[in-house]
Amino acid sequence: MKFLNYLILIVFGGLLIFASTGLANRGDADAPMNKETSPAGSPGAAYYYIQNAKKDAHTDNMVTVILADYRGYDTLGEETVIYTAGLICFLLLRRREEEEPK
Amino acid sequence: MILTTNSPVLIPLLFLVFGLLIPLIAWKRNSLAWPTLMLVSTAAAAISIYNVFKVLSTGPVHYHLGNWVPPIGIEYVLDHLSVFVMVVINVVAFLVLIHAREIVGKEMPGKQAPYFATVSLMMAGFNGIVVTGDLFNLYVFLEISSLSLYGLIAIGERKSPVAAFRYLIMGTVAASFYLLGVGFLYMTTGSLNMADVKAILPSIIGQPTVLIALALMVLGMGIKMALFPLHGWLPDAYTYAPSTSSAIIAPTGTKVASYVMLRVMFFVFGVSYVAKTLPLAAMITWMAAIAIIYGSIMAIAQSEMKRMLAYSSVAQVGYIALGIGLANPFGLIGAVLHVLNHAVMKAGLFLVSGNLRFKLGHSNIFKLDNTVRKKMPWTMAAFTVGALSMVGLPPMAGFFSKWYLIRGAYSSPSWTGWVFIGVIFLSSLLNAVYFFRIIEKVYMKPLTASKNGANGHDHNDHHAAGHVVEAEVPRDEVSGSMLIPTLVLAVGLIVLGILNAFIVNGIIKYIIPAGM
Amino acid sequence: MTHKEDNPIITLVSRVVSPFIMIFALYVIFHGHYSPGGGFQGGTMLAAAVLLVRLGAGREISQLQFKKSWGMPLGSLGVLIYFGTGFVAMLLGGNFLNYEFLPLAGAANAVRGWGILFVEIGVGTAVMGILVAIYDDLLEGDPL
Amino acid sequence: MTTLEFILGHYAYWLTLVLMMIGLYGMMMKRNLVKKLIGMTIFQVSIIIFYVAGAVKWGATEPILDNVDIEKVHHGMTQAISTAKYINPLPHTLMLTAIVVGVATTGVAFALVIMIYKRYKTLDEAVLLERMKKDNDSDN
Repeated sequence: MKFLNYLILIVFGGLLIFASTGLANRGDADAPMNKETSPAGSPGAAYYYIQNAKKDAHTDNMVTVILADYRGYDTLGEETVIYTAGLICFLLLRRREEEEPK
Repeated sequence: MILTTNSPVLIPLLFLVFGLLIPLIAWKRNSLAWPTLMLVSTAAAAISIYNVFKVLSTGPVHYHLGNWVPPIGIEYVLDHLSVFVMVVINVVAFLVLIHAREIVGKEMPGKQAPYFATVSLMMAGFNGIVVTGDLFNLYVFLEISSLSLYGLIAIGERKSPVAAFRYLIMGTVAASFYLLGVGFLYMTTGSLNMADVKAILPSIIGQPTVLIALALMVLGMGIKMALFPLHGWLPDAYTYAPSTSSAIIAPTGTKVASYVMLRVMFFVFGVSYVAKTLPLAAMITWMAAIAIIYGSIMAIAQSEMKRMLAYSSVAQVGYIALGIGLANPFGLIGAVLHVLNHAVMKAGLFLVSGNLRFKLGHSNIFKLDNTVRKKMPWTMAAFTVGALSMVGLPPMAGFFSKWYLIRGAYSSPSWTGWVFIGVIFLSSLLNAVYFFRIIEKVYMKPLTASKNGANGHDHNDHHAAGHVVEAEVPRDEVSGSMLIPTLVLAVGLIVLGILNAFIVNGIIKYIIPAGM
Repeated sequence: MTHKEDNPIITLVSRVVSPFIMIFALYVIFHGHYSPGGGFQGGTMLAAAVLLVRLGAGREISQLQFKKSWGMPLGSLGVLIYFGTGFVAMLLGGNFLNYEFLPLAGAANAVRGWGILFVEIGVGTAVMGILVAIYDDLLEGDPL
Repeated sequence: MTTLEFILGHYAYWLTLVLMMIGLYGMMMKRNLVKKLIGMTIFQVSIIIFYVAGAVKWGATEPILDNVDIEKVHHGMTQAISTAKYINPLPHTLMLTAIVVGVATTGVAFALVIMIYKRYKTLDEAVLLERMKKDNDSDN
């Protein structure tokens, strides 16, 4: 059984490394995700962000602009995730009000 | 005006903001939590039905959050598939929540406010997953719903934290696999938008990275929907969770995960890639076939009704995966129709088990006896309808999704189709075995014997006092707010069965992607 | 927690340092437009400042700084600030989170910049409140 | 592209994937629940590093506009900004979200671990299963 687990791990890791050989070289400024237009003709998101973040939102830090504006809905979801975690700790661990020792 | 133009985003936002507001509103008075959530849930069900008509009349609706066009920003897409799943989960959740008031008050006194807030956040997560058109946004909402699920499960019985912990580990692995798949896909295509990725993929189709990305995303969703070798978390989680949690998770959770699998396979990677370039679809069908048989056999071995229903869920998820894996129009119709039918069936049956637990204090199959049919006639009637539908008898809804699956298997080119047809027939027989043993216990014995009711001793017909006539067993049915949703779901099964042609022609037909 | 009086240095230092950490955290939040930083990073530092007093000075004393019951409401407030920013834009006719429609004077891109600032404040508030709340709840343990 | 270039361009990905397998090993093989959690965190962090490693561009800097480019924006010449000068900001943003998700998951996981420990007085999986089984027997 233990042997089987190791085998799964090694095969799985090998598959992932095999998959990563299809990626562009790291640090390549011409990698698919850094291109101005995709093969289908749509604008490349990262290229657009770098050129237009300041113009669109009057903010130098592109990460801030993407986080709060271009992909602001993700960040709202992220806040909800951490709020959910707090609420669940409250639900599971907080004692009820009447039992609270004063 | 604001409501109609923003209708795609309204449901997730409503659930999300009331997830925040319910703890504040009900800070001092816990009894306020349920009415508030009911209000939200009613609105969500109404808006989802409105969205169906909107999509049917005008075609798919695209909504750009923050007014950024898709590859730059996030978009919400209402198409036939997403509104269908949306209306299913919202209406079923609405019915289950009507049922929830008394049973949550009994099982978790003093904790209604955080509990219902968590339910609200879970629904926000599910609706966000269904309606989003962005791969990473889907991951964020997947995590909202998963975290809420862990909490909703862990608040149950003594063993529930262990089940929830196991689910947490597996669920996190699943979400991380999905995230890694998205990462591979982003690095090769440069886009996170589903439609955009689909347009870019044909130019880079041969790469190993894309292939592994698909495999990782399907694997992740396979864990979330509890497909056979990855189903380990499901039985414990459903069994030890509170009744309301299992009743609301079972119809929505696995369905949303199978929706994501369907979406990723056919609407991001495309039919031709999935069906022809890869043996993946064939692997999913075989796993599904094993899941159907395995789940049904394990369900027979259980004595606890909730655990039996959980294993039955493993089998039913297998039907959906079978339809997805067949990758032909009839299989897809069967899978989507089964999403609806299974949601209604499982919600009804879990509500029945909740009713039994509420009145009898247990839902152990071997402790049920024929007095139950006198005590809770309507609940047991609803159970019978649900059971008949699970088995797949013709007027009920369950028959028709199996019928489409059989047609899908029949139209698959190779001999394997016949194997799947055999699997579906065999599983129907097995379903009959594990449901009819309960029906037999409850209905098939004359009611002149057993006096001890819920205390057991269902086999001592002989030496019981003998003169317990029917009138002596008091009617002990649950109250209206618990009974009506159960009955509505049961009647719904018959109505959905009769209307199946209408549903298929009206909406499911439009789901089938081009090239299938 | 039994030896909390034993070490005045730790108590004192944690109480003295905490406000300075908070000031720096506010700088991180508000300067997120121009340098690395933003709501989440600053919120984490705010929470760290509170937790430092929790750990250094003991739970009773740290209640004077930040009460246990404030965490979750503050978290709700933070997410509601975020949600409200987007929702006001939606009520005034834009799509959800389209900050251009916020009722502020100025060019469209400047208004977007203000919208980002509100959102970052909301994020910082939420993260601070909830991280402290999670810590407090974890200390309390299982009620059963 | 020579083999050496290929290896230099990919070894960081391979290292993160090895890290991922270490995390998976922790989750699958370790019997202590907290060690499982540590494995889970390693797993999540490895994915974060994977994304961030992919965002790099040689010779580029952090994605904050410098003064020269701010001047260009003021004169309306956004097209003149060289994108090769800044690393890809999108993966960094996505991973900020993923980090928060990881923190939230860890918080919930520790809440569950505390509940399990209070109820069963153990964190060892084998002992835990044994005690749960005992529970089962006393139920029936």
